[in-house]
Amino acid sequence: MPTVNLTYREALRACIIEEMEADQNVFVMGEDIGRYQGTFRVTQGLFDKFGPKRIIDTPIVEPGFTGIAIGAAMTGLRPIVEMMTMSFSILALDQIINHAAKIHYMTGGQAKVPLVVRGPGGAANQLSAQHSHSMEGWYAHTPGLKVVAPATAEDAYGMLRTAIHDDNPVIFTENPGLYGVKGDIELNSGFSVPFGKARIARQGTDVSLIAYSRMVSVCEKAAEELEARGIHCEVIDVRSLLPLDTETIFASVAKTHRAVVVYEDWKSGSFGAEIAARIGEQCFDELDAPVARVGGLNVPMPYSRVLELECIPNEANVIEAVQRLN
Amino acid sequence: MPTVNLTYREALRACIIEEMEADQNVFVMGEDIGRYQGTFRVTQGLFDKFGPKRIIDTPIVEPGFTGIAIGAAMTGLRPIVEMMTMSFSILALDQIINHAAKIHYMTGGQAKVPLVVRGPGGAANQLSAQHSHSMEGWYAHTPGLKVVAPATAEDAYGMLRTAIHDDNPVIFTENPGLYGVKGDIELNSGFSVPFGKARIARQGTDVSLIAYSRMVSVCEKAAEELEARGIHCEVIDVRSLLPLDTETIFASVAKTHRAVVVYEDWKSGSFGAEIAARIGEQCFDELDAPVARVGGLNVPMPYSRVLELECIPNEANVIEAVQRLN
Amino acid sequence: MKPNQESPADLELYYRQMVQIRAFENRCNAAYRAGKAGGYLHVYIGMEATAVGWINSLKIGWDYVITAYRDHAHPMLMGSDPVKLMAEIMGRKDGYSHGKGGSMHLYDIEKGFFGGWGIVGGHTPLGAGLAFGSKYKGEDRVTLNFLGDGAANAGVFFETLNMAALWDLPCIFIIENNEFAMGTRLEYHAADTELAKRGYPFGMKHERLDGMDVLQVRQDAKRIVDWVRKNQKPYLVEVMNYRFAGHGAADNDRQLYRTKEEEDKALHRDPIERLEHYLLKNNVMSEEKMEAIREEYETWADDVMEKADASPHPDPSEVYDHVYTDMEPEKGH
Amino acid sequence: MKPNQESPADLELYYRQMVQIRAFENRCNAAYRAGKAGGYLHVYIGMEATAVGWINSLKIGWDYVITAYRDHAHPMLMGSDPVKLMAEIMGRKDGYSHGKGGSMHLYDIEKGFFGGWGIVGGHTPLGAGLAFGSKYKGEDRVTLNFLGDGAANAGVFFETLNMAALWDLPCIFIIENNEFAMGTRLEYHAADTELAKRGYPFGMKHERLDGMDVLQVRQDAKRIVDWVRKNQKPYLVEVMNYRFAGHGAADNDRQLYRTKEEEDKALHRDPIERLEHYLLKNNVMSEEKMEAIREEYETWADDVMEKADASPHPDPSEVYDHVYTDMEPEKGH
Ligand SMILES: Cc1ncc(C[n+]2csc(CCOP(=O)(O)OP(=O)(O)O)c2C)c(N)n1
Ligand SMILES: Cc1ncc(C[n+]2csc(CCOP(=O)(O)OP(=O)(O)O)c2C)c(N)n1
Ligand SMILES: [Mg+2]
Ligand SMILES: [Mg+2]
Repeated sequence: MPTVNLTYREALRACIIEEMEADQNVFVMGEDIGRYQGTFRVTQGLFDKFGPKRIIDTPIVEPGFTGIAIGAAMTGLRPIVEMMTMSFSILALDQIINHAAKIHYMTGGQAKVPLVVRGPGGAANQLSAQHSHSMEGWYAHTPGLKVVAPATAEDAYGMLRTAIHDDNPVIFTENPGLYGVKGDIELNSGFSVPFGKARIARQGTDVSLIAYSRMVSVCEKAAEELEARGIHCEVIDVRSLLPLDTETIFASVAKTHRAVVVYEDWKSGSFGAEIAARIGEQCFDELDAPVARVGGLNVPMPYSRVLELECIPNEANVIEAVQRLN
Repeated sequence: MPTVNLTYREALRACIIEEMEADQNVFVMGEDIGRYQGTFRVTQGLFDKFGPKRIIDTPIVEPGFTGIAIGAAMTGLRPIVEMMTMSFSILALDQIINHAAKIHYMTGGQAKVPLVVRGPGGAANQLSAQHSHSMEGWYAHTPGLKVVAPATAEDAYGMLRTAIHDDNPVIFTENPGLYGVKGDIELNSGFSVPFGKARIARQGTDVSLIAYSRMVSVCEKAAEELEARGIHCEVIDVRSLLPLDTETIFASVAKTHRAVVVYEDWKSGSFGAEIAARIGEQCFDELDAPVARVGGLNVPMPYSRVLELECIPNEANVIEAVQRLN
Repeated sequence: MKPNQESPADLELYYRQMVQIRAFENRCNAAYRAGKAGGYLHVYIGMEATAVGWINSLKIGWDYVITAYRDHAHPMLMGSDPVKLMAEIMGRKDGYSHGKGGSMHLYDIEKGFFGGWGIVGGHTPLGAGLAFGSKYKGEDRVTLNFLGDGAANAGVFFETLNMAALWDLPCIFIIENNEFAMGTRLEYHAADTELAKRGYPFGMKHERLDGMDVLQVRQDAKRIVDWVRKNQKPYLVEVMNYRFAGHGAADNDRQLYRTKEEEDKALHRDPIERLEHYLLKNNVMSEEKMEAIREEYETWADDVMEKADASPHPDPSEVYDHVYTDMEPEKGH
Repeated sequence: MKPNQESPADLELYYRQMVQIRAFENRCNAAYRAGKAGGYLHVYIGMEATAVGWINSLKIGWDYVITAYRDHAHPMLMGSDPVKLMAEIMGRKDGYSHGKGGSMHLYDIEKGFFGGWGIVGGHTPLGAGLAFGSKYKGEDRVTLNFLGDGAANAGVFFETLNMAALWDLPCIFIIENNEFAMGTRLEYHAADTELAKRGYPFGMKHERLDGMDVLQVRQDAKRIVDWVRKNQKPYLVEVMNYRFAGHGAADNDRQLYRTKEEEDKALHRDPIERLEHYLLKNNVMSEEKMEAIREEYETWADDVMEKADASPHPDPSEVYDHVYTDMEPEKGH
């Protein structure tokens, strides 16, 4: 198998192609994903390759087409729904949370919903208040869903495969800032990354930085700077929020005795609070300092780049939080 | 002013009537609230009293009528939107979270949205998976909203007034199990309860039970039993989730050195995690035990009463959690 | 009534089915009053002819049916086990969902009955999705997508109509116009009360049809089901019936939204009585035979109820089953 | 073009407004390319006649207007300060929202311009709510509720139409059918491409109208605005125009969804050129005068841009302002 260096975007695309070739029941639907090649170009070339039956341009009706995908999934198809941005999935929450997530339960196991809902989540560049949501915390709050947020091209490739093979609805969130990130991918290898396993992105002994999606690289950069100052950070890439690999997280905290949870979502009430609360509960005797959190500012995302940059956590914020603990 | 003993339901109704009489701009809209007198009878008699102009029966279209209410609020009206159950507000999240909550910000302060969205939130009695949501955690995650969850008839009366007078969108959640709870209300007194102030429902020294809405009474009952066993619980009724009165919470924990956060919402990823995380962060040196949480089971709400009762936290669960801390 | 194009056996079948549904629904209400069923429970009394006419036009075991929470009659007509249905309505272990669904959430996926949904309008795209699935696979199934007059205002329903028409989905949208959405009368919730018109902006074939004369319903249904199967395109029908009972078993306040006189007038349209008149007048069945059938189903319904009631409540430990197909959720309070 | 019922002054006004909008929009694109504006930015080039015709039929300062993210032209026609608009588009302190809104979220509430919204279809109930507000207060305002052809599929739009008709809200829904929803051509997103039909199921008056001939637009708009003001009922119109530019400033791939030939053909419908022909042919204005006006607005637009660019970026501390009217949010990362 050839190993190729692909961007996160290309890795996603490669996985979709392989899975569509392997299984006729896999198809993709979403806004402008076909003829227009996808707003973020993840689906580029797919329309030409697979045609309008399997690459379906939809009207701009997130509730409606998500519902159709759910119904189709109940008949055994394996839809991949692209949300042009995850922000728009807020329109489809009734379908995703009130329907997809509960169907297996409400039917007492009779029906399955092998559905993937994927798309860019979080802020891009000055997209303002209505287009910059981090939705993963809401999804990760919902039993019946699985929720993942890969930080690397390898994981994008390997976790999307797992998502497509999963018989449960999976929310797959991709930070727009990650699409250009590169990684080595072994194509056609069937490589997959299981859900519920965190990744130790960097080993360290002094403090655990716990993050997912784009914030992993922010933590890695912060860790590098802190290394120079003699603080050895361990970086945990959570990557799967639901199920959550608390084992790896707790083991890291047991080693470092300090934890900072980092996420782009609004700081208050996010899933990062859940991670912090669990560490607080389960690692109480291990902790040498309070579990810190670094999150997005609790404001609607402003348009101005100056203000937007204020909102999104960066290396400096992480470094500051670590230093406050020491 | 006469003090009368009213149910939570009647207290809400009394407040609505007084505010509608005081201000022509206040009106109520929702499903079956007028001619049918409201599914939970909060609006009983209002249609006869105020007529179809101000008590508006809507079609079953939560996104649409919530949006209309938001638009009306921008023109200076003060709509009270009843959600037949808060579960259905999931359909209107785009309107509430993506629009109402952000309008003041996106307009740079030009527009205001004096809107109240109220209704029963949480499980009632065997309403199954799609009708039993606790939505307050999602709302309390959203900057631009205020979110309250009164536990007593007095607070229902006093906080609804504050909500109606507020120039920001307020989510006002009423657990269906509370509608029959009684309290002494001084009518026409203008009595109001400010947001952002927790209430110490019971004084204690050994452990802080922190709850809101119906779980406050569950904690009170647990506290009584624990008292008999020599454990003195302090019960904090959070009542306002956003803004959150951390001062009162932290002061209590500083006194008791132990905390249990109790809520009906799914345990994982709820706003209870936020409260726990903040206590963990801010009261680190005060804590003699990990911050515990008691929440709803992480499953879609089942129909069977046997299973449903498994899901909803009760006194025994709280007592058990307290005992684990000691 | 329409001249008979149906065999005596078919006529008897429709009669039996309607009587059976009514008996079953009466037992559901009784179970609710007895505290053996809880939550929200909605019966189909007065509306029997609609489901009977439509579902008898399907290839059972092949075609798909989906509806909202008023969902007891449909699976029964598709061959679901009434005891398992009643057990589910009572929240028991032997129910189709092992007590997790209840009255509003009945499913018999094997038979093609896809529920059983609580969010008004929310299931309508799911139904189109079923049709999408069968079309994608090249099967000639037809999907019946039932919804109420109140649901016909829901945004997602219109979105669904547009896509069903755009993509030629073999789905029949059946708006059961029973004149009420809970306590709200049709004219207070729909700007134009002729709901069939909602197919028009999407170039979808649409008709307003009768829903009380089972023979007429059957004839219309057959024609339309056959058309949709053959043409693999959607269709919208508005079927006029009436909800004889309250909205749900807990609705004891019908006088808030309609008068006794109105109800009495509607009762004259009773689809069962109507078929009885026809059967009598045309010498298809005697008064005695009908009486016997009615009694047969009364006994039957008692029996169903008894058997369902014999099913145990689920074990508390089952609460975690079926959250996922392959793992358990985070446990505990 | 329609025979002239407009005074020369009015004709000049429309011409000036269209030229002004175009000049402004070209500067927006330039600002975007220069990195002075970011995010999503959508210009109104080619569609000018629609807003000019409709907004000139309003009582400015009294009536309400709301639209989606393609929102630069509307406030300009309502008398908003172009420098403040451009400053907002550049995310500056002196913008209408002090840099918090940007191109997609312009508002001038004082003038009656209510934005400026990013969720496709999401603002349509808000617009009906404005009409609800004015009607509730007994005012005779009219609300113009602009939306795109793509937005006309959104469920919430249909819900809104139903309620607007049910409650007689004085709201005009203006579907600007520019044949594309981003990269998706009309016929791939709408089952029936005659979008005016969407008023039909609600008994709402509805028409398909021209959106390129400003005089025709003005005449239709006047008639309909007057009707709605007088009758205090809703109206739906589909206005046919064309999006000359890409969907947004970042859309450089028009060839993915339409051919050069198609575009060229559409350019022949340019509403500005069309009015120029008319003005010339009817001796209302000379070529030289028009040239002078165009140059005047080029200079004007440069000046607007320069002034806006002189406005400072907001101070980072402002990030917490305007989350609430009366308190600050929880601060810090
Ligand atoms: C989104 C949503 N809003 C409100 C409700 C509460 N509710 C349940 S049934 C119903 C009336 C529906 O009427 P209709 O669609 O005509 O169906 P019918 O009951 O007449 O069969 C309402 C308001 C709900 N279940 N879902
Ligand atoms: C709910 C939602 N889904 C998707 C988008 C992304 N999006 C922005 S504009 C647009 C196309 C809208 O087309 P149309 O309504 O015709 O308006 P036009 O751009 O032509 O003016 C899309 C898909 C969005 N903003 N909101
Ligand atoms: Mg009905
Ligand atoms: Mg368009």
